[in-house]
Amino acid sequence: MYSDKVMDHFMNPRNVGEIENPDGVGEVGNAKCGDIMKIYIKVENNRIVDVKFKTFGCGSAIASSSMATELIKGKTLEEAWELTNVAVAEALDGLPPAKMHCSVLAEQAIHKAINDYRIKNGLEPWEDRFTDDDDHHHE
Amino acid sequence: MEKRFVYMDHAATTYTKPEVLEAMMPYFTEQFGNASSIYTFGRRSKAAIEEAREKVAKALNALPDEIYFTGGGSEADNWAIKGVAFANRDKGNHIITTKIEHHAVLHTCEYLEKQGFEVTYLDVDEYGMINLEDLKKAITDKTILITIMFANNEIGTIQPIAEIGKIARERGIYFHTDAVQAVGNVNIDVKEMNIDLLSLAAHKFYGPKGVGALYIRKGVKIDNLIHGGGQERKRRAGTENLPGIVGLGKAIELATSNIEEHNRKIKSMRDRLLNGIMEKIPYTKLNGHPEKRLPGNINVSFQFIEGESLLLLLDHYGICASTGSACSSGSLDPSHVLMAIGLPHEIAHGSLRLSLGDLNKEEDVDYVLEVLPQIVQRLRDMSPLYESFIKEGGK
Amino acid sequence: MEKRFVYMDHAATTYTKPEVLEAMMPYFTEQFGNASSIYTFGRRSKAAIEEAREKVAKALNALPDEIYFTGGGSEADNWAIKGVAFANRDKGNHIITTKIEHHAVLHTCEYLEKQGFEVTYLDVDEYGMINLEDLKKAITDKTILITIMFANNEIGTIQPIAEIGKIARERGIYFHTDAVQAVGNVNIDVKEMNIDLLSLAAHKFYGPKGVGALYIRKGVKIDNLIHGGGQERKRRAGTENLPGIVGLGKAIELATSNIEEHNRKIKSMRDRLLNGIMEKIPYTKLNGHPEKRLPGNINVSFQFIEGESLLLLLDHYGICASTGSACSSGSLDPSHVLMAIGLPHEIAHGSLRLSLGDLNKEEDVDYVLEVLPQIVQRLRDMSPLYESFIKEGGK
Ligand SMILES: Cc1ncc(COP(=O)(O)O)c(C=O)c1O
Ligand SMILES: Cc1ncc(COP(=O)(O)O)c(C=O)c1O
Ligand code: FES
Ligand code: FES
Repeated sequence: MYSDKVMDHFMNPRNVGEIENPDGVGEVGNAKCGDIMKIYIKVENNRIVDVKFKTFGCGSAIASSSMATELIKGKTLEEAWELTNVAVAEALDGLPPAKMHCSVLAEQAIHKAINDYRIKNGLEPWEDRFTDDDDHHHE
Repeated sequence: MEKRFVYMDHAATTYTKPEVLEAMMPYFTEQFGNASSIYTFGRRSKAAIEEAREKVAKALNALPDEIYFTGGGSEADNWAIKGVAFANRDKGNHIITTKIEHHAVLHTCEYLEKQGFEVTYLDVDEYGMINLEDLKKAITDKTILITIMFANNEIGTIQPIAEIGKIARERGIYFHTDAVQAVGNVNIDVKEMNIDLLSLAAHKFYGPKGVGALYIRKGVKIDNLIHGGGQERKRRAGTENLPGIVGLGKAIELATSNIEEHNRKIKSMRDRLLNGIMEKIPYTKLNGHPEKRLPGNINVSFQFIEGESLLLLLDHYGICASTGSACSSGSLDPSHVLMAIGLPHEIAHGSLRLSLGDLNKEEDVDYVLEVLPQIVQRLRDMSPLYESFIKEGGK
Repeated sequence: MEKRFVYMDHAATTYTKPEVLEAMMPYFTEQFGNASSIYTFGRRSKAAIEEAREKVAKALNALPDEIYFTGGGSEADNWAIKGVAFANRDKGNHIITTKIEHHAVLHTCEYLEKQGFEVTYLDVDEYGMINLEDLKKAITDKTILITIMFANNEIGTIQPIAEIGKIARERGIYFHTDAVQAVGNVNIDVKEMNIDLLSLAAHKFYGPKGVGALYIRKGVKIDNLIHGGGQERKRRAGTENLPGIVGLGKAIELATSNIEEHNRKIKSMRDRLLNGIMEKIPYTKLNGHPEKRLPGNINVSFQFIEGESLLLLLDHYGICASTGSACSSGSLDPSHVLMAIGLPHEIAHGSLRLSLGDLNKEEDVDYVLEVLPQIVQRLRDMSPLYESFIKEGGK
């Protein structure tokens, strides 16, 4: 069902936890549909110097959070914004079709955290490619 | 702590017991003759099938002539419901069932709705029990069939079958019960309970997969589901699954010969496990009826976590279990059973079913009691819901 | 002459080959996990099923995703025909089949007639062959399905399947073939032959009873027959018959890996037996096509005698065989197949089917050639028909 990479990131998730006084926080999903992802970022000189997550969800959701946080760590905000859910899934050696939406959460949570940072710093939020009702459709 | 293999998913399927497999073995390569053939070699196969039929009849207090072998529990459910519906259409088009049936019943009913039948799906209470008054009220003069499961596969709740049977019989309405989870766990007497049709599947009571049976009371009007040859007294076509049927017979004999003793053993392990879980893991809820439940069934919801990830971690520790979480089903919603007993989505998501059976030992209980609390805590530590809950001072 | 056990009823059912049974064994008591479960132990079962699916696909030149496991050949036939009929009712209500189909097809078609469908039952010639021009003429703009068997179970006649497939495809009509007797005896290529649906049953090619498969070409519109759980990609509900499916996979691999060699061997025994019978027993007629027939099939009619008594005497000598006599079927009429090829009742009554297969040795042929003529003579000596025939000077 899951690739070895997914299982590795599920069993040994990277960057689990919270950041005290984060520069940005993004939370997406809702408990009703079974998946919630929360991402905290620390930003210095437009660069993500630290990132942590908490996730309520399936193996794929947890692995996606872990992989996504790994992929944006050390990146500029612009680079992090470009990370797509497909790239997260690919980095995990693929996800089952019915589980692709879990990776969407990761992309959205990052976007939300970045926009949270931008708003806090008086900047225009960037436009997310997903609308709100997209955020938890299961296949 | 040494890693074990702990199978606690007996409600999904059981292993075929060695005694059962042994009984089946001669019928593959040696005594393989077609039971419909008239030569001695075929008649011996026939005799083996009839012996199995008698065993099934005895287990249910039915007549051998009222037992029909099928390709499994789902086929038996489909046959019972569609067969009665189509054969009695002239009498009415209304069927009563519950919201917590297995999909083999629910999806069959939904299919019949498309064919012009009307179906009432009875609500259940928080324990998964139907209300007999609701049932009576649902009956109309168009009602031709009541189909209510004996015991639920997810939460283990056992329905008041004899009372339902009485209501149905008094009103001249056919009563079918899906007893796939009940056989071997509950005493069943189709006569006393006024059951007209009953489905069962061998692989839930230590028999082989791919074989089941439908009990059809003498006189019940029912159409065939599988048309063709004259097997099963012209009611279910297809060359008989000889080893499977022999295995079913042997398995039901073993499973029903000693229900009390078996249940005592399973129940005592189950209760120790359940009590341990409730004690060691806070924010946990038992789903299903506290007493009227299958002896091996545990269904609990752990707040703040999701079931699929829980199963994956349990699997890592060698524990086989099941969940009603949506994330595991591939559909948008969690189990319809957990919804029907009124669980909020997020609680249903954190559900875990452990179903104990003959493969379990006391050591398995110890092991799960050691592993499970750690795993739940580990997932809670990752959960944003738990985080906010704690921040808000534990509610 | 020493008494032997001679099994010449392979068309009724075959034994499960030891290699096949061996492949199945781990899946009863050891690797018994539910294939739909997400834990490793379940996923291993799933993998075994998918491996079997690939083997079936390979044997037919289909895609694995086009193979659906069922509870046998009859279920596959019922599903194919009812499923296509109901799903395509908006396009038309006409079905074309033949008069010599197995009852699993015929009785399903008759059932559909009661549901408002119209069925054309094509005639066959004296060899049991359909006429392609008849088929073309029978097609109307309401025709949604052509269902014609690959090879006949009684007389062994093999139909021009590729030609039928071409006609159906050109007209956009679904083509189902009941290949229950053909698999392992004939090369099958569903793509090349333009077959849209194909039924098979493991117990006809040395696999276990109670398991079969339906090939459904990608894109074919078909309703479910057994509703319920999401197994078989949501098309056939029911906990998968894991050992059965593994056995089917192994059996089809063995049966199709060496069809030419296998057929040569079976056919040479069959031909020696048939020639011996024709030589030794006068007033005997071969039924079915002289060349286009299954390699192991012999169907002959002995004038002046009746088939059931013939079978009983053969049984006395340890020989398992079959007949199309009415006396054997428990119905008033002899086999519909023998009627369709134009046999008079009294000739049909004296029919004998010997179907050879992997259990047979050359010694079996010798034995039958020794026993059969005596038995036939014995019955003829008892027959008033034979008496008058002889009195009238042998015609
Ligand atoms: C041509 C044909 N079709 C269908 C069937 C039905 O298969 P089963 O008896 O396995 O259901 C048989 C065998 O009995 C057969 O010979
Ligand atoms: C209550 C109930 N009914 C029906 C079924 C269907 O049985 P099977 O999967 O053997 O077809 C099951 C098990 O899957 C069940 O638990
Ligand atoms: S979080 Fe529900 S499927 Fe991934
Ligand atoms: S002669 Fe007895 S059944 Fe035909």
